[in-house]
Amino acid sequence: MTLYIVRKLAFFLLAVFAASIAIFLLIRGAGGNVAAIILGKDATADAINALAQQYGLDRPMVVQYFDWIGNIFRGDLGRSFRTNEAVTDLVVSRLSISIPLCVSGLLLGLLIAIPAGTYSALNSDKPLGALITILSQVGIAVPVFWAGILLSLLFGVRLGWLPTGGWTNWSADFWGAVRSLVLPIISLGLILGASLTRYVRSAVLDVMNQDYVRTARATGMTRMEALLQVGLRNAALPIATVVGLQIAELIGGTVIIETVFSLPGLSRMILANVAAREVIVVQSTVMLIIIFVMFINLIVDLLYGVLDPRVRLAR
Amino acid sequence: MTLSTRDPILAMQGVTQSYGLQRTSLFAPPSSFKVLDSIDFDVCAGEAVGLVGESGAGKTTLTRILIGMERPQQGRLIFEGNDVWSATPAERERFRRSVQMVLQNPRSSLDPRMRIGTALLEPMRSLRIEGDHIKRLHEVLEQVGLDKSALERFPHEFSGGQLQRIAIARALMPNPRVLVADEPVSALDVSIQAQVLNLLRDLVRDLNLGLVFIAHDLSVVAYTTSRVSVIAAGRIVEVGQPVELFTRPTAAATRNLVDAVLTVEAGLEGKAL
Amino acid sequence: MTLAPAIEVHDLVVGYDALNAVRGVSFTLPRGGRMGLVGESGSGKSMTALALMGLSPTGWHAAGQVLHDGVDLITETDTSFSKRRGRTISMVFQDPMSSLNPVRRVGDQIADVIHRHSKVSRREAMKQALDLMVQMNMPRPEQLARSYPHQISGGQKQRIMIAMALACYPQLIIADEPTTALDVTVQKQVLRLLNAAARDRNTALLMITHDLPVIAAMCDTVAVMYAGRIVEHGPVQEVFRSPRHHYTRGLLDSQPTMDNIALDGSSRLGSIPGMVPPLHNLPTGCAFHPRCAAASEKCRAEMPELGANGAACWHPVKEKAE
Amino acid sequence: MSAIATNKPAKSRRRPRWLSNTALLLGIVISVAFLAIALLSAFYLPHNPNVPRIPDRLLPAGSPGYVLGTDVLGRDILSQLMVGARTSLLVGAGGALISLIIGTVAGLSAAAFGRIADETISRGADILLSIPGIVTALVLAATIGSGALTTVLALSAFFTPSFTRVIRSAAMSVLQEDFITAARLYGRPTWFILLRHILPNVAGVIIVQFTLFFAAGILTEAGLSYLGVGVTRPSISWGMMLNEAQQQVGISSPLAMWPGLAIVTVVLGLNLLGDGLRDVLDPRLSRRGA
Repeated sequence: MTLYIVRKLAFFLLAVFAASIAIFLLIRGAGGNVAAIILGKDATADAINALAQQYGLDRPMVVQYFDWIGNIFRGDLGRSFRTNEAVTDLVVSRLSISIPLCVSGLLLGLLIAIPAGTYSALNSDKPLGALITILSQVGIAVPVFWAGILLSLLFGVRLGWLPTGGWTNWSADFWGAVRSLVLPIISLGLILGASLTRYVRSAVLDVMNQDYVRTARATGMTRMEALLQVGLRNAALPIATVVGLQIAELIGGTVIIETVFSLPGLSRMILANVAAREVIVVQSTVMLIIIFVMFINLIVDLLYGVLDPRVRLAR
Repeated sequence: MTLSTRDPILAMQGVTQSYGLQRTSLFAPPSSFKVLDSIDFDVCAGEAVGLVGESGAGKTTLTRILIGMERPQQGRLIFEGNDVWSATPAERERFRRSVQMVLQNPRSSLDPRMRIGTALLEPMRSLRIEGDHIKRLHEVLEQVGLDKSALERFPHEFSGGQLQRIAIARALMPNPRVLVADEPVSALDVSIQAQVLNLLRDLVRDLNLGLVFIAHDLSVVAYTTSRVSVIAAGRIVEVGQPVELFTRPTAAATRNLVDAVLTVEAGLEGKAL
Repeated sequence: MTLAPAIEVHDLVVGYDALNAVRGVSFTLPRGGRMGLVGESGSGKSMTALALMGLSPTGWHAAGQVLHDGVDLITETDTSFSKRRGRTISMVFQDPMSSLNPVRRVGDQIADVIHRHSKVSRREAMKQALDLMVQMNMPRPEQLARSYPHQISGGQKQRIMIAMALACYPQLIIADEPTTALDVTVQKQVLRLLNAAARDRNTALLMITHDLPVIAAMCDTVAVMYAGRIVEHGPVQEVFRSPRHHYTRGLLDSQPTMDNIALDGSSRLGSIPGMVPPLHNLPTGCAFHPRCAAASEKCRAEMPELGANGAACWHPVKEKAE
Repeated sequence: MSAIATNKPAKSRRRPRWLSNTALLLGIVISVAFLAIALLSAFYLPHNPNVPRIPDRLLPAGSPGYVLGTDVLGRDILSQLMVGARTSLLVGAGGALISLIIGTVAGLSAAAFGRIADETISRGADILLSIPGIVTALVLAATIGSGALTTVLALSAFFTPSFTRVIRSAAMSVLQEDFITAARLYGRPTWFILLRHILPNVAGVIIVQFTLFFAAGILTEAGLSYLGVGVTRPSISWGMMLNEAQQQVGISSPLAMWPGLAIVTVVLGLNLLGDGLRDVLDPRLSRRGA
C-alpha cells in the first residue's frame, strides 16, 4: 500500500507538472506575444515592450515558467493587468460560490444515480426500471444550461418559488444565498445524475453477474441482501473510478450553470478575463482548476486503494 | 521404435532462463527467479514426445523458447544441427517454416473476422512459401478430415473440435517437420478430445512429423506420445516411456502426477481416492 | 421410519425464452446418497444444478417439481428459499477463483454462513469456521482465515468453498465441476475431502461433471445427460461396466486408460463423430441420432423415454463390448 | 472446458428487447433526419439567417413565411436552426473524427508497442483527461480567439484521451487472443497484426465510440457557444441561439425552446444509435452472448 500511495502521489505531481507545462506552452506558443494579446490590436510596439518588461515577459521562457509555477504554489496567482487587483483574493471570494455548487451538484448526482441505477439494473423488465433507463438516456442528451433554463422557467418564472439568477453574499443573507444556489445545484445534479445512473447501472449489472454474488445467494442471502452486502460493496470500485473521471465534466457543468444563473463564481471571472484578454490571469486560474481536478482524482485513487484489498495488500 | 537412430530435429541444450521479479518493497533489491534450469529436451522425426508438469512448472517458458519466441539466456536451441539464435537468415527462415504450433483454445486461435481459407494461407504468405497454395490447401484439409467448403466460412460457424482441426491444418500448411501442441484438447469436450488425439497420432505416423505434446494431464500425454518428460520447478525431473512412468515413477513430481490420474476402472474398483 | 429423499426431481424443464436447456429431467437422490450427473458442455447439467438451487440466471425459467425437505423448491419465494440455501441444500461451484467475495476475508465468509443460519454469536461462528478449516486440512487456520481470496491458492479457495457448503450440515451438496479449475495434483485431494466430509455428515452429494472417472470414484448412481435429457440412468457399476446407451458407450471409449497407453498403434481411442447439437437446432427424435452408428428411421422420428434397462434408446447396446 | 461450460446469464438481458429495438429504430430515424437537414441547409434555406428584418421581429411560430417565427432582430428561426444543424454536424463530427484518428493510432500503439509506449500514452491520456474540456476551450479562446475551428480543436483535445483509452482496452483484449500469438509465430510483424487482425476486430468499437463522441461533441459545442467561447456569427449554433434568446428576450420566450429541443433530439438520437450499434457490433458484448 505504501508503494501504491507513493506511486499515486508521484503521478499526481508529474501530472500537475505536465499539465502546467502544457498550459504554459499553449498560451505562450499558440497565443504568440502575450503582451500584444493583452493590449489588443491597436497597441503600439512601445507599449507592448513596456508591458512585457513590467511583467517579465521578456525573460527566458524557462525562468518565466518556474517563476509562475513557484508563485502558484505560494498561493500567488498574480495581478490583473487592468484593475491591478490580486487574483488570489478574487478567486477566494468566488470559490465560496463555485465550490458549494460543484460539490453539492456531485452529491445530488450520486444521490440520484446510486438508487436509480441500482434499481434499474435489477428490475430492467419492470416499468419503473425501463422508465429510469429512458429518463437517464434522455437526461444525458439534455445540455445542462437548457436544464437550468427550463427549471428557472418553471420554478422561477411560472411558480415564483426560487430566484432565476443573481446572488447575495453568504454573510449578507445566508438563506438568500442558499435559495440562489438551489436551482443551479438541481440542474447540475440532475444532468450529472442522469449520466452517472448509466454507470451505476452497468457496474451493478456487472457485479451482480459475478460468481461471488451467486455464492452469496447459494449460502443463504436473499437477492436484496446479496445486493446490499456484497454487490454494492464491490460495485463501489468501478463507480469510484467513474466519479473520478466525471470530475472534469462536472467542472464544465459548473462553469456553464454559473452563467445560466448569473452567479458571480470562479467561472464567470474566467470568462470575463477571457473576454478582456487577461491572459496571465486566465493561465493561473485555469491551472488552479486543473490542480483541483487532479487532486480529486488522487483522492479517488487512494480511496480505491482502501476499498480494494487486492490493491491495499499488494506489495 | 526408432530410439536406436536418435537424430533430433529440434533440441534444447542446457537452457536456463530467469525472470526479474517485481520489487517487494521500495528498498528491497530486485530479485530474480529461475523459470528454467539447465533444460535438455529434444524431438526426432516421426516421434511424439510429451511434456507434463503442473501449472507454474515452466511449461510455458519452455514452449516459448522451443518455438523461437524467446531467446534462451543460457544454453542453445538447435534445429537440424544448427543453433537457431546464431543461424544464417536462410536457416532461421527454414526453422520458422519447419516448427509450427497448435494452441490450446481453438476458438481464440482463429481471427473471427477472417475466412478459414485466408487464415490457412496466412502462414504461407508470411513465410513467403512458393508453390501451388490451392493444391496445398486441399491436401491439408484432407489430412485433417475437413471439407473444402470450410474455406469460405468464418470461425463462428464451426464447433470447437472442428476449429481445432482447422488450427492443426494451419500449422501443417508450411509442411513443418515439428508440430508443437500446447494443451490441444483441454478446451474440448470429452467426446471430441479423442478425435483430435487420434488425428495427432495419425499425423505423426503418416507425415513423419515430430510432435511435442504439452499438457498437465499425464493420461492424455501418455496416450499420444512415446516418450514423456516431466517438468517440475523449472527442471526436467524424469524422462521415460509412458508405461514406465506410470508403473515405476521415480521422481516425486512424477509420482504426484501419476497419483493424480483418475481412471474409470480405478473408480469402479473403489481404489481411486 | 424412512426419511424422505434428499431431493426428488420430477420433469424439470429449464429454459430461456422458447429455448429449453433442460428438457424434462427426473431423478431421486436418497439421504446420504451419491449421484453423478455427467454430460458435455451444452448438455444442461449446470442449468439443472442452478435450477435446483433456485439460482437460474435472470431471464431463465424453471418448471416441474423439485421436492426437498418437504417443500417444492420450484414454488418457493426468494425469502423462504434463502433460509434453506447453505443450510439444508448447498452448492460448490466450478471456479473458486471468482466464487469468493474478493473484498472479504475468507474466515469471515465461512463464519457469515454459520452466523446467518444458526443463532450463534459471531465469535462462536468464527470458532466453528476455524474448526471447519482444520477439518479441510488447512494449515495455520487462524492466519489463513484472515486472508483475502487473492492471497491464497486455488486449492485453498476451493476448500474454503467446501467448508462454506458444509458449514450447516446440509442434507444435500451440489458440486458443479468442483475440481475442473484446479491444478491436476490438487484435484484428488479436494475430491477426497469432499468425499470424506459428505460421508461423515451423511450428506447427499450430487456431482455434476464431464469427467467420468470422478463419477466412478465418488458416486453410487449416475445419470448421463445429452441435449437437456437424461439418456441413461442407473448404478455406476452397471452403467459404466456395461452401458446400454450408445452415447455412454462412446464417452467411455474416448477415455484414455492404462490399456491405450501401451503405444503400439493397435489400440485406439474410440471417438464419437460429429458435435454436440446447439440448443436452437436440436435434431428430431433422439437428439443423439446424427452421431449414433445404430440410428434407424425410428430414432429420427420418435424420442425414446428412459426404459427399464435405464437407457433412453430404441436400440440399446446389447452386451458388454469388452 | 471451463470456458464453455460456465453458464453466464446472457448479456442481451441488459434491457427489455422491445426497448432496444425501438431505441435503435428511433436512433436511426433521428440521425438520418438530422443529417438530411444539415445537408439541405447547404443548398436551401427559407431565409438568410443572418440578415436582420426589424419589421418582422419576434413573430410567433406559424406566422406567414416564418414557420417557427423570428428572433429579436427579425431573423428566421427555422433557417437559423437549419444552419445550426450544419454547425453541429461539422463541429461535432469534426471533433469526433480528429479524436478518432489520433485516438485509434495512439490506442493501438499503446496496446501493441510494449510497456514504455503503453505507460507513456496511457499516463499522458490520464493527465489530459483531468483537464476539463471547457478549460481547454477557454485557454484556446483566450489565445487564438473563439470560432468553429477553435471549438473543433478543443473538442478533439478533450475527446482524444478517452478515445485512446477505449481503443487501447479493446485492442488489449484482442491482443490476448491466441490468433495474435499464432500470427506472431508465423512471423507477421506488429504493424501487420495491427492492421490485419486488430483493426478489423476493434472496428465495431471505433464506430460505436465515434457515434457517442459525435453526440458528446454536439453537446459540448452547444455549451461552449452558449458561453460565447464557441462558434461565433456568421456561423450559427444552437447553443449560441439559446444564449441570445436568454439575454435578449428572457428565458420565457419560445425562442429558448427550439434550439434546446433540437439539441436534445439530435444528441438522444445519436446516443441511441451508438448504443444500438454497440449491441450489434461490439464483439466484446456479442461474443459473450453466443
